[in-house]
Amino acid sequence: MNKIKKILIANRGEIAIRVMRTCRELDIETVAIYSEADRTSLHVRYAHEAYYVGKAPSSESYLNIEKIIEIAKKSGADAIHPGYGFLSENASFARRCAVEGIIFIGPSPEVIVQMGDKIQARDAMKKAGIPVVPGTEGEIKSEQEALEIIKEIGLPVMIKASAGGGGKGMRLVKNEADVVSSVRAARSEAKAAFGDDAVYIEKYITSPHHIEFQILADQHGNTVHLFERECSVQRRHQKMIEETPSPLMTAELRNEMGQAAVEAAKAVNYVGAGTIEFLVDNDLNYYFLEMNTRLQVEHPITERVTGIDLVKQQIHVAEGQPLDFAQEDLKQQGHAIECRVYAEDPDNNFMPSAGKVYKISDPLGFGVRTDGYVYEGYEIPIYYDPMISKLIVWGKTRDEAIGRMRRALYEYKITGVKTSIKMLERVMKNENFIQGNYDTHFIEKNQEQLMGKDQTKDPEDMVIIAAFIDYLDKLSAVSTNQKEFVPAQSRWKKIPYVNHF
Amino acid sequence: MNKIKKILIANRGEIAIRVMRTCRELDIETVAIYSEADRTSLHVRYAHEAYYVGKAPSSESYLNIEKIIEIAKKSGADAIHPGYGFLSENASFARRCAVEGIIFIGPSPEVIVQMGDKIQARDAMKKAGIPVVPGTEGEIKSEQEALEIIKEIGLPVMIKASAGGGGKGMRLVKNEADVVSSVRAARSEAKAAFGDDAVYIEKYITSPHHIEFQILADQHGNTVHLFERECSVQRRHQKMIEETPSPLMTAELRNEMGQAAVEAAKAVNYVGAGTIEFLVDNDLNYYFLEMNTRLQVEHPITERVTGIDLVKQQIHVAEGQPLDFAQEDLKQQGHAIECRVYAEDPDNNFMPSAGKVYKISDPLGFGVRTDGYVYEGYEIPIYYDPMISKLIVWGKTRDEAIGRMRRALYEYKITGVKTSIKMLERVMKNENFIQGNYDTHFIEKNQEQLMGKDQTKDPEDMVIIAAFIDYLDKLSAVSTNQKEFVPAQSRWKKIPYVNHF
Amino acid sequence: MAVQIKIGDRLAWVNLLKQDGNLLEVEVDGKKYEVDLMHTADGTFSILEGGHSYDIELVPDETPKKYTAYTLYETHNVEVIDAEARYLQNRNANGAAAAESKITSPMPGKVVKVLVSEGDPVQQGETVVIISAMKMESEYKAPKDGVVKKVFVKADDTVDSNQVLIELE
Amino acid sequence: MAVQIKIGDRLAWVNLLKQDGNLLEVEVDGKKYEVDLMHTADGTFSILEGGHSYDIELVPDETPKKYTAYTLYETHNVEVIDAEARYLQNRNANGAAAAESKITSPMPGKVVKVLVSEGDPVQQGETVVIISAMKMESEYKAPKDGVVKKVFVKADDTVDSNQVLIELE
Repeated sequence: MNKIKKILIANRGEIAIRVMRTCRELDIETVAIYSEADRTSLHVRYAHEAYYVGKAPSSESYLNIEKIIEIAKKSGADAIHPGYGFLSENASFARRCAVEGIIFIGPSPEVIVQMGDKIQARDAMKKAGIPVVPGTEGEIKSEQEALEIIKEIGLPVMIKASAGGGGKGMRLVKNEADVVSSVRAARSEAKAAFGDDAVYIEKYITSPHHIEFQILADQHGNTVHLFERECSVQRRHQKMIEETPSPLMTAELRNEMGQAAVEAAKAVNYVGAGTIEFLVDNDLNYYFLEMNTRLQVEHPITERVTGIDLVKQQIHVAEGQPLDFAQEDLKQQGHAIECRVYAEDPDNNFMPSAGKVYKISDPLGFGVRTDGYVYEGYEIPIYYDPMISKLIVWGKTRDEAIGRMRRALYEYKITGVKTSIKMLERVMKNENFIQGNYDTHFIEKNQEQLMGKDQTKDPEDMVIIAAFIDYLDKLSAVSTNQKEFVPAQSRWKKIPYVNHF
Repeated sequence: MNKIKKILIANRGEIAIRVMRTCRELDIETVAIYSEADRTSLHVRYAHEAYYVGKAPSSESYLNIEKIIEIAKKSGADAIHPGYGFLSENASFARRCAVEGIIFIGPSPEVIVQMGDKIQARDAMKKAGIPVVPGTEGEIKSEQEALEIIKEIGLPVMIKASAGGGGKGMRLVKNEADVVSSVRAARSEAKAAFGDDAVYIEKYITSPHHIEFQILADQHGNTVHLFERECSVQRRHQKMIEETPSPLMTAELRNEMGQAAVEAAKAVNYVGAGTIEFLVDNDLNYYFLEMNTRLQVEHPITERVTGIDLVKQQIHVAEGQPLDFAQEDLKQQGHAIECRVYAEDPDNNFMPSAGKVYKISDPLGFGVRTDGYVYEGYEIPIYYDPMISKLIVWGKTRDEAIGRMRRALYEYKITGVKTSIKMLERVMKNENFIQGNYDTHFIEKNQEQLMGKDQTKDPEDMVIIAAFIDYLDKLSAVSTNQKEFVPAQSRWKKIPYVNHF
Repeated sequence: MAVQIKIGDRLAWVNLLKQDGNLLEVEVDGKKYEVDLMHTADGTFSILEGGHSYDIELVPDETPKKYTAYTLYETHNVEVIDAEARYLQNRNANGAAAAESKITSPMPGKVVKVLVSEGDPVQQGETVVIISAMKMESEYKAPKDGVVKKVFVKADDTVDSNQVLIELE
Repeated sequence: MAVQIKIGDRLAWVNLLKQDGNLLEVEVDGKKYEVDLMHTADGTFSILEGGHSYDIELVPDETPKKYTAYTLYETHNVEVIDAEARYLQNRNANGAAAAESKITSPMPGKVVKVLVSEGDPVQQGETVVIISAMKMESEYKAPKDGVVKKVFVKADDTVDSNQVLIELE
């Protein structure tokens, strides 16, 4: 067993800080890397050490394997935590770490390769007896093959990139006439995004629920699951809101799917924290979708209901420690919901909104957690993910959690950039969401309420008065003849005494 | 049953906001009151409505019963939440509310009177079979009586004000020669502080632990306890750090004391949230100390380990709802610690430090909660309590909680005023505290480590460089002849590109 | 002093009727409000009106007199349209306005630069004086061809609204 | 340009040797540092030195050139002593005795009671004024025997830090 003393975090943003927090709690020194755009990012200021890694585009910085390894060696880091995204599912990087004698906090390069390729992953799961979505056995060789397969499994189908992720290289086909053109389009998109045009075909599940299971495995053969996360509220195939427990789940199905997730992990000798994603239909049939061989963005809701710090477990597993709990020690306590806050304009097709953050008020109090990284005056770089933070709440019941999320969203104020906060608030007031009655088409199906003008009577006249006073205030700063108005003298208008009606 | 729709919060600071948060979660409208010093306090900005209540001194504002009742009626509030301090244990106020048909969120005036008088409370507890500290049966009539009692129970003894609280009107007597003068001093202090010079005498417990039990009782005769809080880390008889579970506690003692607490509450027909404070000695003998008939400052640690929102329960009980859980449904999950952050100088005998808050960084992430009220630019008024906020962390184990508290204290930055943060950090590093080996004399006993200079190698030269650059920056702003140095142009020094070594 | 304020699609007249420290009487589109208004220099407003508590954040735009306002859950685009703004608007609409011989300042400000002297010939549309108000510099142009008869201001002078700056012959 | 900086009890010479944007070469008491320094106008500093990351907050005091600096867990009092400061120091040194006769408040508070009047004789250690701040009362005592020359405050007055309360003869 190898006590880790210093960890390089090969990432930026909220997840870099998330990892560093646990490191500080464990008295582990932290090494940050930063691109040219990130010199003043919070992860640089939070870390014990920080080194420049390259130009702003990630290909020249956060994806620069050579440079990152060089920094790790220079700083004497024992281990590298890759976070999510960037190099977190890059087998070459994991292999380089092994070669250099640096602990890669994640699974083996072999597992990353195997689970990173959707066709290989599907094969492995079928062999382990995990249900998969009906479809091609592997990459399709021709459009003709596609047509034949589709005759077998029936329409609608989904064409997917073998190397894919994040919704890229995906095409839904409802009519036979569209098969050929859709296969071509998916191929070219896949080629552009991943440098690999292999695609495969899957039956398309109507009213699908995206439900995933968190698993954790040590180096001694112990594997447990930490229950499900319901991730069906998505926009453009990107998750927006996650919750646990899933409103769809039954105790029997949880048990069955949890065991399937553990079997899936064991089938590939998985080590570390990972996630098995499933599609579940309205009849509670479930199908293996893919495995993420890293920490997920939405891991905090699992932490909250189980009480397990997943980053701490990742580090302990990487050190060779056995898990200090078994499946029967784990319980879901209460209900947790996560909302992702993006710098984007929900009223304008979720267009990213870069810019300078003017002011932030974080929501606080009982049952509220935020994992973020931006601060007042911070200029959100245009090069990376538009996610500003994650707002996680917990309640004894789902109703309490929803009420608490509404309260937290009320408190959360980020000005200067457009954010998804208002949109998230509308979801928390949506009747279907409140009933737990939703699938991955939630946003399209509830467009009217989610995108519509709010009916709240807003204090428009008070805004007018505020702007007017600010105007008079600035005016009197340039003109001493302005006798009508006495401007504010300090942060808060300082007058000898405060008047009251 | 009476659904409450609007609550007036007869308080200020963090507890006013704490109560309003739960109100927002329950869709209850909130009414703030504010003194002249509090026009820009956060509770005024957080509430739905806000009304001026009087001049800055609390006697003219937050203690002004007539004015508060008037505002409650004007705003149409159904109920008043008194928070802690101010009118929270004022029986006349509770009585006035009842007369005016406003729900007082707390116990009946009769119980407030009975438990507010330490001698009456002690009597009631003895009758209910709860152990009390040996001492006088009631108020002592003369110094001669004091001398006789002391002969009976033995020295050392504590002389206490009957109407007391917060350490006022208390005297420890170790030698017989000091009895007469100490009784006189306690009397005059009690008279000045509470307008009542009645005092009583109790045996003084060496190495005492201050352990309290949270109880909750509805209007239908259901009473439960929510386990203990260990509150022995105190300075000048004021709590500084609280935790639950108590490191001293055993499962048997918890069960026994919990039942005693429930019996104590039932003996006085208690309704609402309340706290039974006990002294526990090293041999695990426990004695009733007093009952607080209100929410405690340290209630969040109980909320965290039980998952119960105590303010929500207070409101539900006040509405006449029965508790929706029984004793056997309650469990302590993990470990919670609270640190109170005061605007004070721990290196200078905890002298209060008023002034303007320059910047705040709140600690965030897994297992961290802050309940505060100050914001950047806020001028802490000189009239009220110097508590800025409460930092509450949770961990699966006590060790994890201590590590997390250290991390959270590292993240917590409040500049512009002196705070107790550094001192709290030293407690989290104190070996006796880490071992759970402490009583109410902890601070005196560990003075050297807690008050001493830190041994951390601090980047003094870097501070010098920072001050130097700020100086050059300001100099170049007033002097255009300053050619040696190119000052910062924006929030972050904006130059065409960022340089890297 | 009344100005117009544009909020979303609405254009409202607003006027300050009375001030007693932080207590203001303001008229918005004819509706009178008594407000207790406190604010910080960087745009945090706490307004109490009829007991209701409003917390508003104003974020200044790059363009002066324009703001983004954040309320409870809403975001508003706000613009102050004062005499200067209307003057500039009209001028832009009509080209150089009527054959006025006097150039006046539509609002209070500070003279940055006077570009002409008495006796100078000027052409229509030529900038004759630059005034700064609220961090913004505005160029004031000759409304017609002519000769400068009198210059009433110099650099760094403070000017009131409707004050004559330059007279042409 | 070299100046002296006082931090706690230490007095250090500091000098800027070279600047290339945010990259500085600075000498502190003869020790050379290459630092990558970024800062905000309101005193947040991020310094990278030899790979180490330092986050420092400088809060300006009321008095110019004085700061309170907040590091990891420490608070430092920092003062820049340049030519001007040294001049003022020398001047004050000559009037040192006079300074001792003034009783000042070290922090903001409210006057509870003034126990002496002008012309009263006082003894060293005698309480002359009581100030209350945040529920705690502090007694301020005469630093030497003497006669009260002037009383600057009365009960219920609010006082600032370093405000002179009473002057002795």
